[in-house]
Amino acid sequence: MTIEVTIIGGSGYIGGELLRLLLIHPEVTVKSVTSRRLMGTSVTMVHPNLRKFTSLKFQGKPDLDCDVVFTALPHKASFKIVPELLENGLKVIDLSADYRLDAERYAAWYIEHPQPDLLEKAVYGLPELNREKIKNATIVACPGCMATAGILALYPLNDLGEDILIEAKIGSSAAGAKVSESGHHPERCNTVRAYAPVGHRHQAEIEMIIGRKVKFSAIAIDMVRGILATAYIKTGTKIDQKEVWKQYREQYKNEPFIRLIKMKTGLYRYPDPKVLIGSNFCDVGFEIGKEILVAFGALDNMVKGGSGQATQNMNIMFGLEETTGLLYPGLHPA
Amino acid sequence: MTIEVTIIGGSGYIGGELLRLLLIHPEVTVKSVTSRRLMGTSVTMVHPNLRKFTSLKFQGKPDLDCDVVFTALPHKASFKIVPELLENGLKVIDLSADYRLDAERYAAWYIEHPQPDLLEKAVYGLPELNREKIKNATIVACPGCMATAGILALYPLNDLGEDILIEAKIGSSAAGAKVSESGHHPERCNTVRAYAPVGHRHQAEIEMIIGRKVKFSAIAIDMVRGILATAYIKTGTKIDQKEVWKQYREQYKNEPFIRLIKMKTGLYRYPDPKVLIGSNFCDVGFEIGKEILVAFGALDNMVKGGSGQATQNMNIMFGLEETTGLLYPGLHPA
Amino acid sequence: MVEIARTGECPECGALIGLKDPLIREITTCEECGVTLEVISIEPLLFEIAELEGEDWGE
Repeated sequence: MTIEVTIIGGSGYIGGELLRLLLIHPEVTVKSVTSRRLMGTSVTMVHPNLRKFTSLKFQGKPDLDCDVVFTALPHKASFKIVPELLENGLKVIDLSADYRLDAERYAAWYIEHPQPDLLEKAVYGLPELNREKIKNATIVACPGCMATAGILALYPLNDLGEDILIEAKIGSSAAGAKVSESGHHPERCNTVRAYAPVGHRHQAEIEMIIGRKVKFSAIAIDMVRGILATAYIKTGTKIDQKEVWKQYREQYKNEPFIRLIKMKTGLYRYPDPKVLIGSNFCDVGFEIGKEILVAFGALDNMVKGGSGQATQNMNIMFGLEETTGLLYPGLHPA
Repeated sequence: MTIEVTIIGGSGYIGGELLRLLLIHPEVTVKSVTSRRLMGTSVTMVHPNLRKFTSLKFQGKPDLDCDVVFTALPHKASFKIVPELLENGLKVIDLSADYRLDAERYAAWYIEHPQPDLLEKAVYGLPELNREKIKNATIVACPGCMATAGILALYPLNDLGEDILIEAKIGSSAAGAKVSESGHHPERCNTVRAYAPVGHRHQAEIEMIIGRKVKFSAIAIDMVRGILATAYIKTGTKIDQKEVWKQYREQYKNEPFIRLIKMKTGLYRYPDPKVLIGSNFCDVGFEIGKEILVAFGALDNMVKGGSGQATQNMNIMFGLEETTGLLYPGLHPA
Repeated sequence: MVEIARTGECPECGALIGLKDPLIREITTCEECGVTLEVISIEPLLFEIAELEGEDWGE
């Protein structure tokens, strides 16, 4: 079984990471990669880590004689292409925010969704929660990177109450390849920048999935890859630790890419993206205080928070073993 | 064919990187990992990136019922064990500096070598130059990380003359897992530390292989993984660029892990470890000035400069396709 | 005689721990939460968190 893949929007970091994973995926052939801006340029000019792995050049038009299309475009750009892809009978895995929310939430955060019928068909691409639906989906909307970390940290917990604050610490690669003042090295290095203390759109995804209001804040820190989401849940009473362990174990015991981390010893006692660089794992853990439960979710925003999760969804959609081409340990130290 | 492997000295960064590569190597089973200091402790306590990949614990004694032993011990510690391993009919891949130099050079840089007969048998483990010898070797001495970068940059060049200066810029992981003043984060971050401007032992390896005297200097920079060796060769006259390309191409045209990088455009025009993190490639390149030829060698000190090269040697010694379990693109950005 | 592994519950995190031929006062570690445990009963297999001198870990 060889899955023929086309990537629309391959010049960015997520496009590059998709290529890194798919070019060495045992069941995949990458047929075409598009970039209007860099049409005719070798892919390795923008993704030099892929030298010797591909001689592909960016194309203006995608080769649609394939099995699945990954769309890795800036937000709102997918609206122009996805309908046509689906009409061509192609499966679509979209990495933008365009089809993630339900119609109601989308309207609340943005505008009326321009393609409500498509939005209805789109499946939220979080395998640990939506595996069955993803199997039969024709369009999968991959979750936001911080939403993935926040949701996976919180989802197993029963008594969440109403007072939840999530703060995501995040690396610079999540802002993408486009140069900007905020990404300028002398300004970005060693910053601890509260760039979205309120109103970040990943909040909507988290609220949609865990079914209650949350406060969400994003802080950029001195890291290229990685997210640590810390969720502070007011519990009012001290919760029993073994009960919380049980809830996490029950939810994640068969999940290949979730690891439960709450250790009494060692340097890495709670989830930490430092040991996840380049891997598709999300490390989840917690700690209990007098009137608070702190839950953690750590991942590599480019892999489990992006291209790795998209590949995991592809594996599920095509009936492959879900870990195919994804079972890599993180680099340590790195 | 399954190769049964034992790692002696598995608690350091090189030991951890060997495990990262060997635990997902399609033809290898890791039978035992030793660490006297951490005997009985789970390997994942020290290598948390390997959680879910192994349940091995560190052993005090190595399990010698295997095919090959990797020795990743501090320098001079291999002397105590290697003879016994060889007598047991085992193949040994040593990552220390104990068997790298010829007797004469070893005496010049250190003391009389305590095991001259063994030193004689040891093969210098640089596949690009020693492939045939490595095939039949029972003991392979893996080169130093900076030596690897310096040698691969210079080796193809014919008219090297007598005036060669090599400066290696190197990351903190090369200093190992042991804590120290020099490795203390507030001191190590953002440093540009000339820690060995003269007299570094990797100079001896480079001189041995390219057969002439060199000046060698090592500078620690703000990086965890990576080496860039810049070699400045006084040529006296302007050399023809095509001639130099030809020399590199002839030497490396069939090498799976060498890439020639000298580009007129793009951000990565010369070799740069930035795009090699986690990969076994050595990127080689050059530039020509009026009276000088500058040659470059870039690699990840933990992979091509250490555990990856050791694995590459294992593949050769056991007749496997040389790239088995090693063909991973570097992470970018990371 | 096949060594039967007895299982008991980690008092810290509730994980199941298997020990072949456990001894009273034997020290072991829970793989899931890394806590050091002491065997306090064989039949049933019961553990107690072993007292360790405080380890300096914080920043």
